[in-house]
Amino acid sequence: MIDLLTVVIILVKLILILGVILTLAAYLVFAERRILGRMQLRLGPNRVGPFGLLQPLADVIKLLTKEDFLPSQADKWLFLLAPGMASITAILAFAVVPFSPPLHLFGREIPMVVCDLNVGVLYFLALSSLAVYGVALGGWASNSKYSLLGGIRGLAQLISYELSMGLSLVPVVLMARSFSLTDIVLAQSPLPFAILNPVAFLIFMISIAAESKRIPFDIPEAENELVAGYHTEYSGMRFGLFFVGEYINVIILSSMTTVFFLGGWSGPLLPPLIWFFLKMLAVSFFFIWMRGTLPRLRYDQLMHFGWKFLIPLSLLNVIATGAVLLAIR
Amino acid sequence: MNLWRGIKGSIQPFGITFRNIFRKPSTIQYPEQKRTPAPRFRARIILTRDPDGGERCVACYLCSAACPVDCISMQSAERPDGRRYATWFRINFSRCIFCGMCAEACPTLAIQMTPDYEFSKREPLTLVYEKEDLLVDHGGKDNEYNYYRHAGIGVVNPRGGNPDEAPPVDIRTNLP
Amino acid sequence: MPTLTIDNKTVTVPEGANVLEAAKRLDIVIPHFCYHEALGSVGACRLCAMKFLEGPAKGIQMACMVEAKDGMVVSTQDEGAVDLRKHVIEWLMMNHPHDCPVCDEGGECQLQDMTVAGGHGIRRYGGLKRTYNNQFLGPFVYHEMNRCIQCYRCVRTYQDYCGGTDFGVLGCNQRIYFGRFRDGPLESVFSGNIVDACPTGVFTDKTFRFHSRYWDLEEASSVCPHCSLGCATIPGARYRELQRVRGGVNKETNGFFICDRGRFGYGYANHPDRPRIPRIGDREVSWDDSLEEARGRLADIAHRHGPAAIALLGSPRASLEANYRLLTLAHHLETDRIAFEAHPERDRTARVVAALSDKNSRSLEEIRNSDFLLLVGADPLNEAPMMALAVRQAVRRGAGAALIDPRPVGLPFHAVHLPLAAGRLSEFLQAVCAGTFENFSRQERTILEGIAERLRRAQRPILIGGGDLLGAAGVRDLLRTSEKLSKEDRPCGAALILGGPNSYGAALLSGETSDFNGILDGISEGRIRALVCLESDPFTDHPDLSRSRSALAKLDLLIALDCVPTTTAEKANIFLPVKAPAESAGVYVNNEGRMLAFASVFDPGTPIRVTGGGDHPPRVFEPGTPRNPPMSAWSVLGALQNRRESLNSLRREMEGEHARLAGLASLDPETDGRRVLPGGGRFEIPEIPAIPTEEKAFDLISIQSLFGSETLSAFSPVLDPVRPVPRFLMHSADAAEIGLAAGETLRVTTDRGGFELPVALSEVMARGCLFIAHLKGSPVDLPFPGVRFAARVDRRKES
Amino acid sequence: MDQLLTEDQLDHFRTLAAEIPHPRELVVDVLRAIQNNHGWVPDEGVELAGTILGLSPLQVEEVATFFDKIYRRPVGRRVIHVCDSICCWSRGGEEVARLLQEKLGIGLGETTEDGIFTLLPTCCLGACGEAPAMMIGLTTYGHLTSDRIDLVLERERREAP
Repeated sequence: MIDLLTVVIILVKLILILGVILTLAAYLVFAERRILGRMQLRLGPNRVGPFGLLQPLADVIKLLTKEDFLPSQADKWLFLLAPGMASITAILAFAVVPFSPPLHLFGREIPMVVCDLNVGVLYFLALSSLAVYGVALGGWASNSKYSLLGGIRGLAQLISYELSMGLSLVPVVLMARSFSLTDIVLAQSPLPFAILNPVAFLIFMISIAAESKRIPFDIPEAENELVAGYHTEYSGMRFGLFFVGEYINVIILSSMTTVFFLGGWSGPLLPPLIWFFLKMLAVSFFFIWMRGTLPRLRYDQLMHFGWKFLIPLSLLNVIATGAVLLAIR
Repeated sequence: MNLWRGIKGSIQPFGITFRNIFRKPSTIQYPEQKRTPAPRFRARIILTRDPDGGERCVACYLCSAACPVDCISMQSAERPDGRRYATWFRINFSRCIFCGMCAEACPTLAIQMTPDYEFSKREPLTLVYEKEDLLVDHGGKDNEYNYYRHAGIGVVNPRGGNPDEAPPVDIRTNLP
Repeated sequence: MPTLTIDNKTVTVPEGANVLEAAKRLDIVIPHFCYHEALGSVGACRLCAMKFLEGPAKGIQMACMVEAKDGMVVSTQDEGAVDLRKHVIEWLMMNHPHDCPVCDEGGECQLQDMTVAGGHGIRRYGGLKRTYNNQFLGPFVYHEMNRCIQCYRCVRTYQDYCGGTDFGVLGCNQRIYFGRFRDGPLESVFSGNIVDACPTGVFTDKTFRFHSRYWDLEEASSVCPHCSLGCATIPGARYRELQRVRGGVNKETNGFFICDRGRFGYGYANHPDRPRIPRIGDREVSWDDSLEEARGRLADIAHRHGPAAIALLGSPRASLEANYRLLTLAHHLETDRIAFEAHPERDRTARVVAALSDKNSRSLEEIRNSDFLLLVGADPLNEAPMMALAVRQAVRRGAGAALIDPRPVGLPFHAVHLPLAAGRLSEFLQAVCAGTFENFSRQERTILEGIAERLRRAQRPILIGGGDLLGAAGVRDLLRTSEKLSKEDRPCGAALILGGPNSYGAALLSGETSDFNGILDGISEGRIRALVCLESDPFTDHPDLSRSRSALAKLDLLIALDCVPTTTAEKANIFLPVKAPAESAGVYVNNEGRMLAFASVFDPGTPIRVTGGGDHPPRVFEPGTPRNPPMSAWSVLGALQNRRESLNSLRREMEGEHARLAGLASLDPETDGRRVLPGGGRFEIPEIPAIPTEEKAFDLISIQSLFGSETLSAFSPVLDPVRPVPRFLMHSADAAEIGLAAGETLRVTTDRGGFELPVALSEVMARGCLFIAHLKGSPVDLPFPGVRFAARVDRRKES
Repeated sequence: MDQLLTEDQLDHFRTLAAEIPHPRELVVDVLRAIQNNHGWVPDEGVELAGTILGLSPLQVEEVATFFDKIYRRPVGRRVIHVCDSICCWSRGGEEVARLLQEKLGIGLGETTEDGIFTLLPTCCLGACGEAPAMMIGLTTYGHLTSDRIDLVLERERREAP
């Protein structure tokens, strides 16, 4: 069944997605710096190019030309591998994201998703679990006490919040009656799940904030305690990969929020693709906004909140959702 | 109540940060826009002279003792007229943190800080300022003070010649 | 042992202690100026006020003037006492010139501390300040009278403690003035102590004037290297330059004070000609090259002429560690030709002392507490000044003192002086032993019997001898006499003045080895081809200079290790620069047999003053000390034996090798030191050829002078103004016989050459003697102290 | 006036100094003797006293500068010590001092131009019962009034050598 055209279309989709995602990640960095600057009554980077728009390029050049430093006592191969793990797992998750309803082009129906797996949700959960390896291995391989502490914290944090994230997705799957993301999007008309099940949405938002290891949950890097946490010993482009991975992660998590709770591409007037991106960018902005607003949690507060509040709450939510669904039928 | 406060405290800041986005940033674009520092601004250090044109510095080592980064060094010596002075005096500005402790410690008002903050160099060694680089020909912020007119050891004025001093005692006087 | 309560803390102090001392024991800081542990209390400064709540004394009292009694309850923080102290400090500051920035005391000034601690910050008195004119007090002490607060410490130090008479307190009322009758150098050789004693900046060290602040100095506990007493000192250095020395505290030796040679004789460490780079011939080389060359040439000589062709010479000026490493170098080279002193008689003397003076050896502290002191052949002010000061303290406490010495000895205390000819000192000691004075003239007998009687009656008598004049045999006689005079309940002690700071230590190591004369003979006969000199100068420190110089010229190889530019250092084929005493750590064994450790004060290297050309430090910055810095003598000698070791491991090794050095490894420079264990050995004194007596010949004796004879201080330019001029000292009756007047030039011939010097006369000295003060580095080749020879005196010459 | 001590006095003090255990006790006596002969004690006098008593000049000077009745600076032939202690002060001592200065035309510590009077303030003369008092030479004058001062000055001026 696989003809040449299908292969070409898949390749084009891959290249497009990769290009768009990477550019988006780079400019998300820039946007974050500008927005944070404005939130703190500063200007932010505005020197490179008009309005500082070439700043991401300058950053890349800087990162590429910096010395790639390998600590003498580090575990060389794991040390080199870890940054890749962090960014690649994030990119792979885009395989299941449905950007818009299938397009009809050249008489063919082209699905706007690389691969519409019928277990898309599980695939996403699996990859997000894999992402923690980058942090843990990077922290361990550096052979530095700060890195190690950062790695351990990252591991603990991600494992804890993965539970509540997964549990908050159970109602979504229950309501959509499918693991396929496309089906989930389709199930959200007319009302998105964020409105139908706000508790699950809230839990999911908190959990992905923790998953992204960003403020207020940036405990693995905690600058004022751990220097730079798991990536203390990294420099140059290897640090860049961790850095980019974080922002790709933000994008994928925003996309997933869009897909699971905000109704995906659906929306009035504008084309579905635009709606999707608008929603995704809005969630990304929320991430930046949160960083500009909230202080970092303490490690014990984080654990306490995750295990003693969030997980029981999401379990309750699962039961409640199930009960309601049962009642409706 | 606590819960409510927690929720409120978590939500309210979002409003504040969001409002800030639309306010005017307070950034000054430095090389194009410049600020006039206040006269007491703490930047490049100078060694001033007293109103009579003499070096104020008596090389008492108090500035080097007060300096938290140990960037001041000197060697004191005596002039034929009994004046204590620095044969060499060196400030390593590549170390200096411009904290102003030296100026604070200076008992003769010799070492003072100026608002001249633009003197970065590419070569760190050129930031080691010697006495000839530091010594200026004015009194800095206080033009009136002359330490030796207050210290009663007879350097500028003869012994007992300062305004608050009695003439030297004659120990063999007949007066009781 | 009264027990009292101060600030709710209880303390028990010895009987007779005052309340201030009790508070000090509790680490309660009470301001005081006039009280000094060595000087006692006079209650003059009114600053140590405390409130006495319970007990025999009541109300606010001066703590230093109240004897501690049982049941006293004292408050130092009482409002009234604090207020009184605050006012007193304000009064004291009323006439102060406020010149701390240009005052050398600034930073270590008690007045500053007390003013700040007392909370007096703002001057309220608006009247005129009293001022004084200063005096010129010589090259050592700078006078700035305006800073005075009339605590009288200087006078109590200078007049009462040190016995100086030319400095005191003048005037009365508001005009109290501390100074001299006229401008002029302070005459006492303890004058520097007023610098330490003065709590403010009236007296400051002129040699240190405007050099540094004390907080910039590197300081450490050290031991004075200038004589055999081992006084504690605290040298201070900055910018790789030794800048001052102040007195340290060692209760067993110097107490609190030191003499001016110890204080101002530090210039050798900064001597402009000090060799700091290893040399082969005249070529400056690296450490590795020089050590390689030394090892190679020693091996070569051992290979060609046998190991016995190598001789080694240690030094009483070098540390115990260095001398020990020299000894092991001898073992390493398989030679037994080693001596530890270039002067054979001093060598023998030290060995007698080290072997015989165990249980009757007395420390300076014991001398201070003695009740009768007999000085024989000792001129302490010139040979070991602190000995004189210790005796003075005993005399102040009521002890008697007598002096048997041919010289006109000046002393800072009253003593009966009998000028007995140098040759009769031993005779006198034997007579004291026997108790009969039949061989003495009637006049002498009266005095001597009086001395013997006092000696018998005294409870803690001590015999003090000068090694140079007594010689080995005389010292042995003195030790035997002290043993003989000792009774079970009343031991008679002995203290001897030796040649160098480590004479005792060097003698401990030397065992049964021969003296340096044997080595010189070997060199002259061609049996010995190489000599390793450790901090010794056989070219100028041998009694027979022509003999030593002609012999040493025959050497194939002369290796010298030193820190000063001596003649030997100049002539050495291989010269290895070593650290000066203040730069290295080590141990000296003083005249009493007390091991005294000293710590390294600073790292050697060319001072900034030199590398920067004087008025400007260099603008090049590089890690490390400029030029190859000198190494410790022991580590250089270790390197010659291919050893790399730490000072501690070396000391442990020495402890294992020499039973008498027990406790060496745990010796701390901060403590009072530790006596070496008794040896119980005997030392046979070889027969010393008697000096041929000639009719009409004078007994010419070379003696020490305080600022001229000792090697290290001879290289201290600061002392140049006070060095004596070379001259003969002669009895005025002898001079009258040959028709000579004071100041005229006398020509003297001996079998070791002639001297032509002006003559000074005295009436309180032995007849038939001629004394000549040794002056190191003088153009005249004056013989080394302790040398005696027959001198034929020519008729007087034109002056 | 030129000779500090006569030969007799020299002999006397030398013998005395040799006899007693602490010749330092004699410092004041020797200085007084010098002062009687010379009017005041010059530096040479201090040195002479030191030589006689076996002391350093400084040790003599310590005593000489301490006592205000030993003059280390030239004085007139008659030295007026006017009491400024409390009893005399309460009975008009200040006024007496002022009158003396006025009448002699000199300040405290100064000597009249004719070299007769030197006016010095002094602490208690032990004549509190006759306050206000002054002393000239070894004579104490009490109950001073302006007229009495004139009288005393006139007599002293006449008798001054």
